Amino acid sequence: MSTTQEIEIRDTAAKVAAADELTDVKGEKMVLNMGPSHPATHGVLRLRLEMDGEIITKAEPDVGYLHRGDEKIAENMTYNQFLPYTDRLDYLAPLANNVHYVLAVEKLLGITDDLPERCQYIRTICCELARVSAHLLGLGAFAMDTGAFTVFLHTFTEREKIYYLIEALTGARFTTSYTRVGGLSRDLPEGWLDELSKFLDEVEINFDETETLLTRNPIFLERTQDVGIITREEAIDFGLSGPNLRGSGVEHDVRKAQPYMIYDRFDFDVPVGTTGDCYDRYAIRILEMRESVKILRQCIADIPGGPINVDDGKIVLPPKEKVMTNMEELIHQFMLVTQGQDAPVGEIYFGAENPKGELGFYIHSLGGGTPHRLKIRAPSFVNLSILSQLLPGHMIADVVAILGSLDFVMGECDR
Amino acid sequence: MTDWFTSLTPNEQFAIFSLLKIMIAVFTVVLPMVAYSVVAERRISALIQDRIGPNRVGPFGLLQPAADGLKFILKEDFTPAYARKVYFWLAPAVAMVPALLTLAVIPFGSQLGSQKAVIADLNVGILFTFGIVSLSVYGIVLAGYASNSKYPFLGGIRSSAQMISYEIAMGLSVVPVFMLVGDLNLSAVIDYQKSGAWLILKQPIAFVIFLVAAFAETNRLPFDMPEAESELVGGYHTEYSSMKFALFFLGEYAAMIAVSAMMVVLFLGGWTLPFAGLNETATSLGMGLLQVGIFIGKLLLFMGLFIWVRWMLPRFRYDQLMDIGWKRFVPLAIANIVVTAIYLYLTHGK
Amino acid sequence: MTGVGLEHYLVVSAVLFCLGLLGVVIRRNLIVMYMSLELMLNAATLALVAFSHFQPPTPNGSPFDGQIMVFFIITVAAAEVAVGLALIVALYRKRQTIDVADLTSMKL
Amino acid sequence: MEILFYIFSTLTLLCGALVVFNPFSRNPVTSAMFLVLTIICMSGLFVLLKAFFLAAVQILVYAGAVIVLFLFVIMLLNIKEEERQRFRKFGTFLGAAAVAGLAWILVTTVMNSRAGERSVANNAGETKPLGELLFTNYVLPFEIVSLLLLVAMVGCILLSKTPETEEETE
Amino acid sequence: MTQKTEIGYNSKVEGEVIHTTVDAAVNWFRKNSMWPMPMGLACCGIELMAAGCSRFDISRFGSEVMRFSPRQSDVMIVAGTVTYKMATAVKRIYDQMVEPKWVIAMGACASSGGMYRSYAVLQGVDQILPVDVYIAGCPPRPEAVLEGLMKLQSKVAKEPWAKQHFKPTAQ
Repeated sequence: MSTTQEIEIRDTAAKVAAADELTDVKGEKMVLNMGPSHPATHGVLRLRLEMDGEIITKAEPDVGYLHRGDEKIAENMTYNQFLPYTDRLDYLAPLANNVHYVLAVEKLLGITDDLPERCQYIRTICCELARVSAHLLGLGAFAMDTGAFTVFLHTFTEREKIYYLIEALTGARFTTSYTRVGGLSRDLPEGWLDELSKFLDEVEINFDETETLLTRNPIFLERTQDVGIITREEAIDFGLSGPNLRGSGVEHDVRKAQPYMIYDRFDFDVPVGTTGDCYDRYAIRILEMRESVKILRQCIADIPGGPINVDDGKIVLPPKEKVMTNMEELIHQFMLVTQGQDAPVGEIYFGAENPKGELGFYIHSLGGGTPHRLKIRAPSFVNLSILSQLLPGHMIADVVAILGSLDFVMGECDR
Repeated sequence: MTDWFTSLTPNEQFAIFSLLKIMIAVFTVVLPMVAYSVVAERRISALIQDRIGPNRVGPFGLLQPAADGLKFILKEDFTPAYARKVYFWLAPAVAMVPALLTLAVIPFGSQLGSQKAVIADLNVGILFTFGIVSLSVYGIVLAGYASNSKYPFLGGIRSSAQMISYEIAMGLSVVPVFMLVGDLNLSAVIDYQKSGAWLILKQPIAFVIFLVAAFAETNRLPFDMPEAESELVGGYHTEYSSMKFALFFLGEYAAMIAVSAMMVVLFLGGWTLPFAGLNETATSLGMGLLQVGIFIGKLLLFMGLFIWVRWMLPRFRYDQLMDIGWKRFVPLAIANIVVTAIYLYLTHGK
Repeated sequence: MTGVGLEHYLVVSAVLFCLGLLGVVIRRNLIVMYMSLELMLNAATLALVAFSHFQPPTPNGSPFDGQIMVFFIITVAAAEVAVGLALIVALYRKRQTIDVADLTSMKL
Repeated sequence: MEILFYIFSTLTLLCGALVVFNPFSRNPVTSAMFLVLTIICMSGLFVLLKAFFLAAVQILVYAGAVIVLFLFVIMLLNIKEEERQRFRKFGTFLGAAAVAGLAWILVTTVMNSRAGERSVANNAGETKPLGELLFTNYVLPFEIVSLLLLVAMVGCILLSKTPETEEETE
Repeated sequence: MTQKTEIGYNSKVEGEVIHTTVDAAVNWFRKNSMWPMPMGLACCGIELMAAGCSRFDISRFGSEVMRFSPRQSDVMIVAGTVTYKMATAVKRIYDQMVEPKWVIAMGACASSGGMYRSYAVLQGVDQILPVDVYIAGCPPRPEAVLEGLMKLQSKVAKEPWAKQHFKPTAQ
């Protein structure tokens, strides 16, 4: 006679729930796992919240769900080869990442001052356009988190126009890989600047409309004002940067503090908040976009003609016709493609104002075409570090608002 | 058959008639309306957001609800292993039924043939409605409890507090209406408004409070705490799938229809349209149907408002919602009652 | 079958009352005991409504006296439930249990 | 109408019994749900007794608020089901016997009192006179009850406040 | 040489006809009501959003109802790089979805690991999930997402549902 044994097979989720129960705090507290797939976490952030009712008593962010090993990959690539990976860092503003990465490499190569004027202007346009595009999405997602879904689609419509411009400029909607060490992959297409200025007129209307939907909306104000206050000291202590830092009243913008490229030539303000709450961070983004539009207008007015690449065959690929005819250019082409730019031994850090904050590249070179170590200082990662300090005491609905207002991108956070 | 029927007491005949009317009304009018309000929601939201909306399924996307509904029926009916099964199955039904029952006392027209155009003409109609509406909280609370999962649990807790709170504001807001009318029967309320003195003009504060409370009772934005998508994923129905989820989904729209109908009756004069001369009890069938049409037209107005607001506003936070309910609307409603009482005392008092 | 009269309602009320009492006596979960208490209150309201309905007209009483009593009972019951549940919650916070067998000491 | 009485009263008693002892579940939520059903059936009985207003109030207050409060507390405390083993056999038996005795006394008293013979069914069911009575003859109790509600409310708030400084004061 | 012709009632053929009709109906409902579960993991997530937004408007296909609860969605769109750390979560969410369910692997990373040949990245989500449609691109354009959805629709339209559920007993 055989005996049958019943084996209980439970749902994996139930098992995990049972495991979670063990870590549950005794009594009235409850542990809530937010993410990694949750509508408010903008990708794959995971928050482990300990709650007393709806109030959070402890928050532990858990990052790394999108850790792709970018920094390690960089060690095996020439400087130009790594460029596409920078697209996918802050994937809301690929153009700005491109520019800042090549600026870092150029600093390593020591050719920062050789860059032609036109190149600098186009790069500035790229950065500011990327800032507008990133802030538009940031605002939309923030609004969506507080429940105003339509604002998101509204801002995304403007983003589509930027995509159109970017596509005309770079050939890709999204992952641009536009810049090259020592220059750009191509010049502006014809008539592009006119379209840009047309877009600038339209986008300002959109800002106004977005503001009518949100800025004085009493519900939005209730949700964001005096919520998630980061004091000036906290912001500095945690090393925040970008709009999140300026929302707390610290007037620090890398574009002003350590002007790079040609930012010292433009007339623009750095908006600064007063209380450091979610609303201030929102308002700063809106104002910053308006400032970006201002810079873009100045760029369009001042942009000179001329070459877009450094005149150095060891840095930039020579034109094709010369490669086919000249020996020297052929060798340069060969060396650049196989070996990459020959960087000097040394280490540099270059930080620049990305839409999310200070994006820094630390490159340690032992010479040769590849970096020995490339470290990315991702603003989102640093900005998120404040969460465990900021969230306790807030309600679960505030978590959503705070996450939205911090406007992080897991791509660069986890790298 | 007829012998058996005539042998029954009038009360029993009334009960059987009512049940029959409820079934007819639910299956031929309410359910299609519910289904198409979902389409309306999707199309109107698309309009607001500069999109097109569902247009591939059938002409103008009109078959979209059929596709969605039948897909849900054919989907696997899944119950999580750790759910409390009986309540898990019970909750969707409990969520759907109260909204449909509410419609039983709503007079949607004056006279259709020889029948009064109301399913059950109770003389405490409004109290019945509130009683039934107050039961609708069970669907959500049970769903939150039965899912045995944290997000639904939070949704359940939120909704039980929210709905009880706003019921009070809602109940208090209609008291002045009945003080003016002097009767709890909903048909009497309409009779009172026949002359064109719609109560929205006489009691605007009551109307506003009722409207806001209606948003809260139906869990629509800006008060959709229990299911707040960006916070609680799906709230109380996170763990629900297939037809059970569809029942919650449709229950929300049925509840919207129910409160819209109540608002039409209480504040917009029901089926009357005084400035077009349509304020007398219908004598012919065509007239009766026209009045039903007017009623539905007014109802759709409110449905449109519900949908429009949902896509325009952000959502409140849980504690703000309770603050508004208890600290603003309840005192305001009480003040409104007092003012109305003083007014009545001065004008009609002895 | 004779017509349904007062005593029918009273019997139902009495049985319901005893059911509630039974619950208070045999259950040990404070909340369920509380619900049983509600049953007892409801039994009383049923009896009162029945009395009110079957009351013969008298010169110094109105047919609504019973109903008014019930009205007050419902109000008091609501107040009682609110306070009682608040007490239970406070108790649970202190002791982590609501089993009457575990709640044996007078001091919290 | 008689059949309705029997249906409602049977259901009331059945659901009431299931509140108290449910052979299938010791879950307090089950008790609460059967209490809702009991209340609804009882309001059916109220309708038969022509107390329409009370029937509606019964559902509104009990089913709509009081029992939701019960559920709220049950969910908040996350009460596990009672353990069956700890059911005191002897105590239960004794209690049941005592209650059965009481029931016997009550029912026989009701039956012997012949209350039904002297009673006349009146059909007063209107809400208006009820309200008038409430605000004329019974205005003092009415006010006292409202005061009671206020006191209860204050008490609840006081009780459910988190005792932050209690540790020090004790 | 004789040709076999079957005359008269052929239960097999009849059954097929009924099955095909039922299949057609069932598949029509299903393909027209694809509610996505957006697994927006990385860059592709943004283009997935773009597909839902005004310019591309996935709602025309009735698929704008993005349900974040896996229990209520029909098609999981894995948009972005699936790392090993995330893979367990993706798999678990897929397991939580109810039948019938489909998977679209959106973009190079989800399809094959893409440009991330590194220690942290799962080389294609098809290692853990049965993928129905792969969308090429890094990230794919929203049009490509729509095309992927249409591809999936035409795939669903051919699924033999009735045959699986009502097997003819008499042959």
